[in-house]
Amino acid sequence: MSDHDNAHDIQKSVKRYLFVFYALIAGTILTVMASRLPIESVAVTVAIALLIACVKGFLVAGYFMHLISEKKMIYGILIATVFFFAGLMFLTVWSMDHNSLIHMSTNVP
Amino acid sequence: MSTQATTHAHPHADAHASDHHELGFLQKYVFSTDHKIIGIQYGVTALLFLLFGLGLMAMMRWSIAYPNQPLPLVGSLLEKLLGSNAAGHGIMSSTLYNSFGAMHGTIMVFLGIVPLAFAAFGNFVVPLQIGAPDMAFPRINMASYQSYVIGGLIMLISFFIPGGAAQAGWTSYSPLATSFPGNGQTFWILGMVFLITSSLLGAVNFLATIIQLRAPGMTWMRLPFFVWAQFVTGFLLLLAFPPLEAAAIMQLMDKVAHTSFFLPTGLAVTGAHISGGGSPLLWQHLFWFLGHPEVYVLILPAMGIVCEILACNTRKPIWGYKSLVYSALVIGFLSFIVWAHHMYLTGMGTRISTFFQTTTMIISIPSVIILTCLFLSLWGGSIRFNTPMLFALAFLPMFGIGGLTGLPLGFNFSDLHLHDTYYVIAHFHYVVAPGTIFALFAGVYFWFPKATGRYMSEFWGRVHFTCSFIFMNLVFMPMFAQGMAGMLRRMYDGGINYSTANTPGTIGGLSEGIMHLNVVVSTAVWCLGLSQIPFIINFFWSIKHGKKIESDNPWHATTLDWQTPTPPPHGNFAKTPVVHRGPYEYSVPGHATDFTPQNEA
Amino acid sequence: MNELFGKMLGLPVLASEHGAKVDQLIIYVHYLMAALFVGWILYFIYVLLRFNSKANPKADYVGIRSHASNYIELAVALIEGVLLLGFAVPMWARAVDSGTFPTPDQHPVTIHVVAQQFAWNVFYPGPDGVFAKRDISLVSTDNPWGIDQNDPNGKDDFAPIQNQIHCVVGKPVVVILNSKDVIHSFKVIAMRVTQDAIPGVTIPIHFVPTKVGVYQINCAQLCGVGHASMSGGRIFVDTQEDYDKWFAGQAKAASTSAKSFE
Amino acid sequence: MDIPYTSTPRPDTGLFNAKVGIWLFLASEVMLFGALFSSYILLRVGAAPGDWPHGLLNVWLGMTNTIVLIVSSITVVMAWASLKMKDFGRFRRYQSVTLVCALCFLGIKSYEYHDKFTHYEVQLNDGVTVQVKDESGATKAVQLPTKGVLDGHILENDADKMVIHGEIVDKAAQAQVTHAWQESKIPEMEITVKKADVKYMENYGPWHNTYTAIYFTLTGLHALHVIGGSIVIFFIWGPLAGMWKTDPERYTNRVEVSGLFWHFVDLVWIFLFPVLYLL
Ligand code: HEA
Ligand code: HEA
Ligand code: CUA
Ligand SMILES: [Cu+2]
Repeated sequence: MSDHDNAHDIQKSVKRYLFVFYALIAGTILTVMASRLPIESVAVTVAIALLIACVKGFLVAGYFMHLISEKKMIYGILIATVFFFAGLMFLTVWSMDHNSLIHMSTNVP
Repeated sequence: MSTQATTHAHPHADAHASDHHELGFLQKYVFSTDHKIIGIQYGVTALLFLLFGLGLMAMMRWSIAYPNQPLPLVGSLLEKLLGSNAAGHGIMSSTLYNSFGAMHGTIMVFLGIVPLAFAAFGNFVVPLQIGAPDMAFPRINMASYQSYVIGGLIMLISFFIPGGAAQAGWTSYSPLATSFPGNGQTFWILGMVFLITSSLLGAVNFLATIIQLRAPGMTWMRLPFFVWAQFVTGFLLLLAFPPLEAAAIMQLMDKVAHTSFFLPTGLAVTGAHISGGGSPLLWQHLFWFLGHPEVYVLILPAMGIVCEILACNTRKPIWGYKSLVYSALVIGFLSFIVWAHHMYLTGMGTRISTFFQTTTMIISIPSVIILTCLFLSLWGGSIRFNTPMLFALAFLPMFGIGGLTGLPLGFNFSDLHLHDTYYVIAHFHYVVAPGTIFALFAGVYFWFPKATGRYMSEFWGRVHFTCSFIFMNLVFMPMFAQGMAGMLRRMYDGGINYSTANTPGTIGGLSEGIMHLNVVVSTAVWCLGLSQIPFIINFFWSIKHGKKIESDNPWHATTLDWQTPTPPPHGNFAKTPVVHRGPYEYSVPGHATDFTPQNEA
Repeated sequence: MNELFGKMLGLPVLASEHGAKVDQLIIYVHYLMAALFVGWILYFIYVLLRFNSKANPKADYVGIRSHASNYIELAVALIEGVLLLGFAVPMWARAVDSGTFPTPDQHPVTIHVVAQQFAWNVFYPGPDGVFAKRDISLVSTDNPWGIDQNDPNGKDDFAPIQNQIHCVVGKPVVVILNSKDVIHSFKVIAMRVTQDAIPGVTIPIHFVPTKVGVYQINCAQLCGVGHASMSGGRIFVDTQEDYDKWFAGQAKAASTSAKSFE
Repeated sequence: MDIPYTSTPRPDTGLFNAKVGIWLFLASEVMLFGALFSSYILLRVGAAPGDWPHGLLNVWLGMTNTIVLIVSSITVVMAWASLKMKDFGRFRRYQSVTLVCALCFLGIKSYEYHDKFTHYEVQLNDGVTVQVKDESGATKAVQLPTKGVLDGHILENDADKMVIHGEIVDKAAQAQVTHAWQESKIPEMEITVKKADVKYMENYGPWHNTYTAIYFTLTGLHALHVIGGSIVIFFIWGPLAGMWKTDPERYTNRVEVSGLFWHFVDLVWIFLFPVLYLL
């Protein structure tokens, strides 16, 4: 990567990598702890777990994979991918939701 | 570096490549990493698979026209090869028909058209058209071809295993797909995994090549439309195939590890104890998430080829180049969110089906625009009717008919009547057979001189075109009538059980006329098969004996693929070409010739 | 004119209320298709004649100058929009939405149909109009349908009938559909009814037959070796009188067999 | 003509070829795991209450594996940074840690698989009593609740009886459990049953229910990626090392590209861990 070319820059990013590393370990412990909290709502439990996972994912993708300072072309590819992934997930889940199917208002035995 | 004036630098025009150092046969043809050789390997293999797919259909059509009667010529051979359960007394059983049907679909789509349209033409033409020395990753390119061959072999072997090949249609709907005792479906899935891998490797390679290896001056808006079509196709393959791969893995687990991904609770079909809890509809969603982008994979390269040939043979620029490009992009984008129009009758309520109907109608608009641009490009041209052009011209109304008949299928309420009838069969065959296959024939006739240094015979080309055109329409036009009357697909006996003759006193049977069309169509299919003989002979004969081309640019075309020596050597261009203008500068006022190559300074 | 065009398209006999709407949509879409087809084919032939290299040896760099095509494209888009929002969507909503099912005062004939390889099993609730409970966990070789033998509502249910549906002309039929093995599709061409029968999913559909007669039930989804011969299903659309007679006969048979159980 | 931009970036995109290639490949991988992830959601939403087990897997093992993968990820970037600073020796040391981590991950994963294949759910005939030996060593007869099953590992398996180390689970009560934290920690006991009393028994293989099905599929596919990734890293680390002398820039690019793949594999696990072990 052109912006990492000189040794000084690399030295600086190494510090950042180590910081990210500690954050990831902390995130892992945090997830496990959060899952022990007696939270009633399933939605909240899932949201917390996924939120932490997303933060960790962002750290890995952003810093270890240098996405933070990547080129436009790569962003383009990934945005398209995320869009189609979202389409696949939401449309499938929506289509298979009971309310989206043909059904009678009066319950049939 | 305009080379169209130089005469043939290489006297042995029939040799495929003119490397500077001699390579052994294996290295040159089997383990080649040269994009042109790989393109030709792909092309010949895919043509053979197309022929095989046609052969399967020729046999199936016998069963449709004359159910439960021994097949002539091949009946006893089938019995010997596949056993008397499948073809006792040379009669095609329902099981065998279902296997052949599933494999016809699979082979045509995944082993015939995609490898020919995307991989073969893409490999041969794209690097030449963008002025690149090769693909970005030559060795991955080779791996892609090898993976394709392995996938194809697995599919072929599956015919001979106990129980025969997969029988659940090319769509392989669960629970049916996993309910058969034999291993046909397992082979199908394994074969698909290799084919998917091949396509993914190919897609990565094409996209990287187009993004990275464009010659200096070859900006995005100077790319020939064919390259754009391949670019969009590459994205479709890259992002739509993995969900099918995921689904295939899950179906494989259902089949061999007795999981229940696609099997609901309380199913009374498989012998083994299953836990249940899965959903058959999940398979359909994942399949069609690939399935719909896939159909555009089948058509976009064809549109690209037609566009190149039209521009060259009308001797004028394509009308609305930008609209073409944007339409292709929009098609690519939208094709990921229309898939459930194949599932209208799975019990969809109004909201969901409205969403998918709307996207389906929206996606038909860019197709209309593309076809309009191509039609309007003819206006003011000086049209040359050579064989490639005849096929390319025929593509337009044929795709038009196929596309138009997609509309009544796209509305759920009319699909209600037409779903799973021969109307659907006719719809998509019009797009893929007289549509895509004609475009591919056009491409073969068009680029053959670049690959071999010789023309294919014009006379036999015309014979091939005329017969193919007539019989294609005789095959698929009657199917609209059959479908409208309610004749269903995937019936080995052509629907004889539903004919009025066999259902006396019942309303809604198929009339004698409709049943008789089966014989008409089948006869036309056999004639269509015979019409390919001139092509096959012409193809192989012309490699050695065809008329030699007069220059490296025999059609007087503008794109870079024609500005190389013939056949292009390893590395393609002696010197990196520099591009100065758009792709279709024909009949530029004031220019000495009626074409101005992209790299002319 | 619509009727004539429908005949030309080859639409088969029609025998249900909502079917007329299906045909109407098919006919309208085909008008659009026919217009585009004829228009473009005429243009195509004209262009090939006028601009072939003999007639026009020098091509024109610019080509067509008119922008009529933009309007044609816009018109196609608009017509598609009208067909979609004006016809397809409301028609579908009226045919399948939960609010559209017949109410009890319309005296619908309500039946369960369970598809299997390769037949249709038809369940009638008997005179009380209530089905016996069915549960997958009760399925066994003696009880292939998992009917709850202790449910009093089931005492008068008819024994499952294979391949025969009886209903009354002019009265709504509600078919509650599912499948016990693989996916089938319940299709009655003359009624313009098609619905996949999917294991694990229960889907209700409804229609009103308009003509007395015996109608063919098709299986429209590949369901295995016997798919082509899964053609035994019939719908008997009876007059009220005939239906009542048939119903009474079945009810009597059900009650005698119920007694013999006790 | 040679293929351009194999190691230097193309001016207008700013990228060298392999970088574009690997990101395209990762995009397709996102769709692959994305489809499986969507299937997970659908199966989970569609599961009948009680059919979706909570706390079936050992969280500590899962957490250890997460940390192992994170460590391997940091060593991969550090290895690449070392090359950038022209320190080949340090690169090699870091990558060997990566490879050890990969092996460690696979080892733990195989242990977990083995554990599930030997973990049984045993349904008994109605109203059966079993002999239970608790921690103090005392044995008593216990009658199973109506929807009770035995759940655990088989210690002894004789012709007429077997001993299971595990617990008695009340299925009816389990259907109420919607969170991992609600799973009560019953002490494991030694339970002796007569073979004749066993109605049906099945281990927790992929066939057991849709949860184990998706668990094995997702983690199996992920493990294949770990294996593939470590083979590539090993190849660059060992057999390809000579390239550092001949074409250091290209070598560094290869390390970067293989690293991108490795981080992606780590990223997938970051999502798999909570989804499969904790929720
Ligand atoms: C290359 C392949 C291809 C293409 C391009 C298309 C294009 C379209 N398809 Fe098709 N389709 C298939 C291949 C294809 N399809 C296959 C293989 C199946 C069946 C799979 C199976 O079940 O096995 C299928 C099935 C299928 C269905 C499901 C039917 C069913 O099972 O019930 C539907 C429903 O919406 C549909 C709709 C459409 C639409 C709206 C388009 C639109 O994109 C079309 C847009 C084009 C136009 C509108 C044409 C415009 C033309 C003009 C304006 C000029 C006309 C001029 C002249 C004729 C001279 N298709
Ligand atoms: C790209 C896809 C494609 C193509 C090109 C074709 C081509 C043809 N198809 Fe097929 N078809 C499908 C995809 C395709 N089909 C699919 C997906 C199904 C559904 C399967 C299912 O139900 O699951 C189907 C089903 C299907 C049916 C319905 C079967 C049923 O429902 O029971 C029928 C019936 O007639 C049929 C006929 C034909 C015919 C006559 C051709 C002809 O057009 C064939 C023409 C072929 C050629 C003209 C070959 C050209 C090649 C050469 C001449 C080789 C030359 C070789 C060298 C030079 C080396 N097809
Ligand atoms: Cu049942 Cu087809
Ligand atoms: Cu589609």
